[in-house]
Amino acid sequence: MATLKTKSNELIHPMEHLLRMDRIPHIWCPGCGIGTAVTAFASALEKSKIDLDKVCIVSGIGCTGRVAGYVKLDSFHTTHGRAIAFATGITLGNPDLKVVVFSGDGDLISIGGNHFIHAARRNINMLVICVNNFIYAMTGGQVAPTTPLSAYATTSPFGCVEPPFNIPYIADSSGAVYVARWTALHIRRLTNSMAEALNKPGFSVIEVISPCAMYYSRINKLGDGLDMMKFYHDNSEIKHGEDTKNLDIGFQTKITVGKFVDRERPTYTESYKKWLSEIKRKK
Amino acid sequence: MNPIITAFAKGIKKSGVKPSRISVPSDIPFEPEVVKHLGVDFFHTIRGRAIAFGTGLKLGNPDLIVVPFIGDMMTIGGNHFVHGGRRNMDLLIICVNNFVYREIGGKSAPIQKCEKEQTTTQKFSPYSTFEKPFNATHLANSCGAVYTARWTALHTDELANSIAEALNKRGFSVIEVLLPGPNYYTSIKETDSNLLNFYYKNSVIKNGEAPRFVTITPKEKIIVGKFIDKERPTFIEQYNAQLSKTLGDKFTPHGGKNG
Amino acid sequence: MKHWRTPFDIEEVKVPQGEIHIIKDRCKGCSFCVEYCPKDVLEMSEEYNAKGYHPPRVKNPENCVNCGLCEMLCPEFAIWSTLKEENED
Amino acid sequence: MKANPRNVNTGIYYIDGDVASGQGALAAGCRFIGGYPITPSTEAAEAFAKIAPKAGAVFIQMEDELASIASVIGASCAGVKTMTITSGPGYSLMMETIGFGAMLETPFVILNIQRGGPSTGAPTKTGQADMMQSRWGSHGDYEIIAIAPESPQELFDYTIKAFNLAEKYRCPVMIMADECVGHMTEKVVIPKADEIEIEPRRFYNGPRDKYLPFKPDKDLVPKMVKAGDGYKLYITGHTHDEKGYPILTQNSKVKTQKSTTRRLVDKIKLNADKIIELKEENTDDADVVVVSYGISSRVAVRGIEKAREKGIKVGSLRLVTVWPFPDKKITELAKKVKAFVVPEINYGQVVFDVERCSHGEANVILIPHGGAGVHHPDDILSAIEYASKENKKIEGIIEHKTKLEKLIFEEGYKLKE
Amino acid sequence: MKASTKGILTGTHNLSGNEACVEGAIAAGCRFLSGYPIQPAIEIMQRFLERAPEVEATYVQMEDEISALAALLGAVWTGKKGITATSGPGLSLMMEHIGLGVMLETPCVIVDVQRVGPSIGIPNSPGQGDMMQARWGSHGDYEIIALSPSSPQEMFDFTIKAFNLSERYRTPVAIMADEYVAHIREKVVIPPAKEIKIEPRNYYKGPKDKYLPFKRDKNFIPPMVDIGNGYKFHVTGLTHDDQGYPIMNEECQEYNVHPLMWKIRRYVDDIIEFQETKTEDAEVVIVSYGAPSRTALKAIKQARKSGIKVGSLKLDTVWPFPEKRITELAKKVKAFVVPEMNYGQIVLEVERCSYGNANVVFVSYAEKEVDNIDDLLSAIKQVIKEKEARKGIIEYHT
Amino acid sequence: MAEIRFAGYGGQGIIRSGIIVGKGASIFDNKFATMSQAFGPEARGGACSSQLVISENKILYPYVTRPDIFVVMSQEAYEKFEPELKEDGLLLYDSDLVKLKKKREKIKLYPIPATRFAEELGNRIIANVVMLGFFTAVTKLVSKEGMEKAVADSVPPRFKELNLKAFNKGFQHAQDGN
Repeated sequence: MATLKTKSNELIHPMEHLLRMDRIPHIWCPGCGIGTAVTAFASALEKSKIDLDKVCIVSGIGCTGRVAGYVKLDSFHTTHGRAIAFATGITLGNPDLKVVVFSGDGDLISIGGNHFIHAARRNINMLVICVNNFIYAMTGGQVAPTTPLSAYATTSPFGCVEPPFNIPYIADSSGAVYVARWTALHIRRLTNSMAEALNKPGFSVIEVISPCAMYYSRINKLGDGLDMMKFYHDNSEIKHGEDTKNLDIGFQTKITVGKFVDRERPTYTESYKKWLSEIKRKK
Repeated sequence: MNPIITAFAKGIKKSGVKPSRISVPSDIPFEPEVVKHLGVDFFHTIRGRAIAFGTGLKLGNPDLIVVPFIGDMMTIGGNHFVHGGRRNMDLLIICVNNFVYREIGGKSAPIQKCEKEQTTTQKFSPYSTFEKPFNATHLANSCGAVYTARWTALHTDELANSIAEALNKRGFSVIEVLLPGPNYYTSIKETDSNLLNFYYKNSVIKNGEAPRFVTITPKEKIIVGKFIDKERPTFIEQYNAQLSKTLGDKFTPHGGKNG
Repeated sequence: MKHWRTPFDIEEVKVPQGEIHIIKDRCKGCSFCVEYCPKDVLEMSEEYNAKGYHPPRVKNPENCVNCGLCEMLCPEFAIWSTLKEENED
Repeated sequence: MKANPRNVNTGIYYIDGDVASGQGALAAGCRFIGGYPITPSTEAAEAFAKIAPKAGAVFIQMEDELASIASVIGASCAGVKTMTITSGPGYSLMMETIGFGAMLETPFVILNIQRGGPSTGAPTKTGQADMMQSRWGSHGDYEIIAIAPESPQELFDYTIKAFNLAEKYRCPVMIMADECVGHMTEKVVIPKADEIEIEPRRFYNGPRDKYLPFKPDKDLVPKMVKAGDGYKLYITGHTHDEKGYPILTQNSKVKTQKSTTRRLVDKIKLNADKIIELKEENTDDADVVVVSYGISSRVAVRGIEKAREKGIKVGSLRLVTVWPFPDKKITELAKKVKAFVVPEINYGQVVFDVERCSHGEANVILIPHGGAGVHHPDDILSAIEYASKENKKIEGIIEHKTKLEKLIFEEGYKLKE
Repeated sequence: MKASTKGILTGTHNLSGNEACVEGAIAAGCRFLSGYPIQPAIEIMQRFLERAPEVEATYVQMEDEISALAALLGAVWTGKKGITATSGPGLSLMMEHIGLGVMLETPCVIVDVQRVGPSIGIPNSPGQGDMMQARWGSHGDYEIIALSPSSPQEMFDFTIKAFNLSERYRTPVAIMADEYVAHIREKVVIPPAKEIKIEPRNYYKGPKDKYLPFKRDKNFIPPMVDIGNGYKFHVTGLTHDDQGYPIMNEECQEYNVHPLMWKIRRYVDDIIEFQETKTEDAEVVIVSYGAPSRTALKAIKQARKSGIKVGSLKLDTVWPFPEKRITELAKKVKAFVVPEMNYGQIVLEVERCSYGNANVVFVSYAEKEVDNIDDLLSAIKQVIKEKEARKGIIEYHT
Repeated sequence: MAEIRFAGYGGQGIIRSGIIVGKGASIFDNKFATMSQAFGPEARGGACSSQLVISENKILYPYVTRPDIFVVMSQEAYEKFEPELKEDGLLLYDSDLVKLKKKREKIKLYPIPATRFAEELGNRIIANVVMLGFFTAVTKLVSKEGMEKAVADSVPPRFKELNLKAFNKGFQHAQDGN
């Protein structure tokens, strides 16, 4: 798939036309999986054959929140937790656009949890890519709503006491039409999922389990990024169509990955249009 | 609201809980006289924050039994709802559902005129007619609630029983109460009180039904009953257990032995 | 090249030959590419790059089959492979 | 009342301001912190999370800032001392609930480690641009108390003071530190528990049926009870009467506005003299007075010293409590001095109040700074020099052009990271 | 640019302030509303939804005010003009995104129908307690434009004006109405479309790859583009350079934030509008905005009858504050009387700008009906007797 | 008064270095020391730094503008911060990780292969402590005893010995080589 382009004899990475190379190197730590998720997203953009002018990407705050700054699309780096709300405005303002929300677990599920469930309920047309690294990494390793029970974090210095969210389950129960989960190691499947979801109307959620080598693994003594990747390699299990209620992630337990939900429901825009025309017809 | 308060009073009596232990943070205003009558402490909080406020109450004084009344159907406070469930915060949520979401069709005007003086919480809602409502039970279950039930406001006895049961239950419990609001069943041209009666008649009790299947749609009967009743350590129990494990003697359990 | 079974078409299918490109100074030394290269093409080098990390280097160039896994896994957009035969032809 | 020894980790530490504040909160008797991570305040929450369980206090990381502040007010109603920790964006989210807390007259403390704004701004860099927000950020009329510390040691000391003021006046108290102070590591001395003075909560102890939750004492502050003590509390964020009952009709509005909303303003305004803490130096014979707060007052000293070396009579007035604003003091000084120099790490906030209170009698010179850094002493020196030379009365704030401004907008400096 | 005729209800109507606001928005070309219902601003959402099918506008009720403003900002970047309506508690929740709107320099209009505060306060009673909040409520430094209408007709006019200002200066504009103005019904004249001036969006016209989202043009305002046209631009709420890339240092903070203030401050004379009545010979000037300015006009008549020379300065634009005019007037008049439905907010600004040259009297309307002129008159009568200049705000207690 | 800047890349313990020296100076040597640091992503991805002011009197201005001493452990940081160094300043650097570019005449150079030493001792994470030992010997700003106490006080007990070993390795290197 890779073709080498040379310009004044410089080596050019095949993804460069999709990235803001003037901002590389990015801020992510060594061994972090977000870069891998971005690579997968870039390949998915190509694979989906979607018009790149009509895709825009919105991020919130946090490590993953910086993704918008590295992808060469119309890109928005918004406030903490409000990426989905901001994206809702974009997709309603111009329904021809495909909006991708690329953000982290803390941003989307903790502070932005309300927007997440409501956008899913409304079935707003957007693709949400949630990179889950089990922790708030940008601020230095605080407990997140995805931190597994008894795992350590700086604000749970004696072990996490709150059970984590099962993101696919909550997405499913709120009404998302496409729900999948992969680890940062399942790059090809992740790419395929992203490409598929890019072409699917409605609220799609893809959870990407990513190693956080700097905080999560360090605080919990899980080694470096590579060790976490190895753990995912050995402990993930692909189960397509699994009931989302069985997808809890514990501390260093098996991780079920796969595509869990793929259904059809009218999107908000469709319903709105239908409603508008109905009112007009009556008048 | 009155039938719900009556059921609440009955529930308190039945549960044997001392009313003075109960605190009610709510985003629906109660009549002050009602509060005196119930014998509970009442906090009329701002929109959507009743559960968060209740979390503080409970952690500030773990002896309290905190019963947030939420009327906003998890709109503005949806986040606190799901996170409360995840933590399994020891709260009993009375979720007053007055059907502010409606399916398309039927009505000529999409929204109800606001002519009477109303407060924000006595909900008028121009919720547009094209949005799908939450299945609150399913959502509550997916985020970890240990007890969920749904009744119409006319199922007074069942509701009171549920409340009594839930008051004695530890963990995040959700009781959804259906109360007539703007016309949901658009084909029925009834006044509010008759509508309540209609809900009652049009409901079917199915205890233990899987939460996924209890969505309320205009075409089918409303499923009511107790859907979930499971055990899971509450936030404070989990907190005490985990910290005793890692800190040992240095740690005094929060709220004493009983949590 | 080891196989867990011998492919029946091993004689007919020509294994592609890839060439690895590395931008050393982008690397942060996570070693994903080295670990997950199915053909054991790469290894970590002793040298430090400008950032102070050890970048990978090509150990067995002839083993590369241009599968592209290193490119996909690299979080830093620092490594990729191209098809070698094309250049030769 | 003295502090509980169980809460005081007496000793000498080399810690940053955030951590010192966490220690201060515990020493002050704080029993509950609801927080949400935000740079640059996180370390305070982390510190508290680490030390709290051993002293029987709870830290909970809520789902967002809206929830943190709501839970803090809830816990305060349950009878414990509480605090939340945040920075600019989180502070903005808390605005609605801060008004709620002011309305309920619940004591609580907010630690705001200010960063570069607006919006996401420069999270890891310093700023002082939330000062006006702390005073005016929520809708409606209310008054708060705000303290601006300048060193980690002060963050410890003034966190305790903040709790004391909150309990005494039953109002939100803001500690308006900034990133520079919060992230600055210095020696912090935590004294023995019996050297720390703690203000206990004003609990009601009269007959139960006579209790009125919003009936004020002489100093305009009402007494509290705990939830769960059988008082059948009725507490609402609506405008309410002394019983706490909501008022929704026009007729009774007039009376209750007077007895509650006006009291929310007056209980601080009329007690201002007791609340305000100032640090004055050499103002007696000064021509120019530097009015500053927080880290600015610390960096200003270098400029002031340089100006003194040049023979300029310059004094300094440091606002330890920024709100309530020391109107009287400024008006008094304005009559004596030629000019005020106000260095702020923003483009003019507290300077407006200095201007207002000087009633045209002294010139007011603002040294603005956008944040992400602190003032250069040379800017302060040159502003003082200008102030001492200018003999004309000039109406309006004189914005002193800083080196940085000249560098960027006049000398065509190219931005680079 | 003239307004498009589509959807403009030219003619004379009897409308409430809230309804007039929606008509103004539609006339100004607004086609997007996101909001969350709150008293007393609900009718704005209602009316907009009713009118939406006709003008093919998009309406969405979000889950809270936070997301309402976030969605609005998003929609504006797709090329729509947008509005949101709220009241005090909602405005408090919007604070963070007002900051984002300022930082992204996104034009939008926020209507705040003020009620009695703080907190829930009294939802259906007028107040003006959010004035300082509008200026200072979000963290960090920024300047904002706020207009304050005093009648349904002004609600209509000012809404159009608000859209024009927001497009011209690329900034959020607040309309600080109050419950009184929002709910009274009065005659509203809607002119024909060709008489309505509309400020078009300042679009970028250069080559696609040269676009810098925050590069200021000769008027100091950066031109915009819409999403989906292949510009592949990046914007962020972090401190950024012209390209929209974050740079976090002192220099960039100065480069980025200082102009956010300048772009308003350098145009204050163009932005600020006020209405003066009989100030030429006045000894006392009533400075007011919103509903109390109606009372002020009544009071002038009464006072003049009893021989006191009273004038009125009604602030159409409250922020930026008309400092110059107040300073000028302060030198001529004996005193300012400031009636407000709060416990003293804009009066602080009046005090500031009068530099001790005129006494400043505050009359709080927080505790009385808006149309009560007695207190205003008695304040005027008392201050006219005042012999010397007094420092600080005077409040006469009756 | 001395202004010091420590710089390197994220994960090298640059900030901890600042804290340890500050602790040594202010708590064990009873001087005044104010440490501030670069936070957030920039502290991880790219060049990160901490700044320390040590003085006999109360420190007012907390930031370093023109450091007297510059301790650097990565190329990127060297290039970013080197120009700030005072004309006659001290430059302490990891000789494996930093390649000097142009030489300024009056600057005194102190190279040490700290990372290599640390790797030899078993963990590259203690490179900063090796550097601190070297720093103590070269600058004599803080007493050796004070620094040793500060190092011991700042690491988990089980790593105390290793860290002190590293510290002495660096200290010794200065004594041997320079």
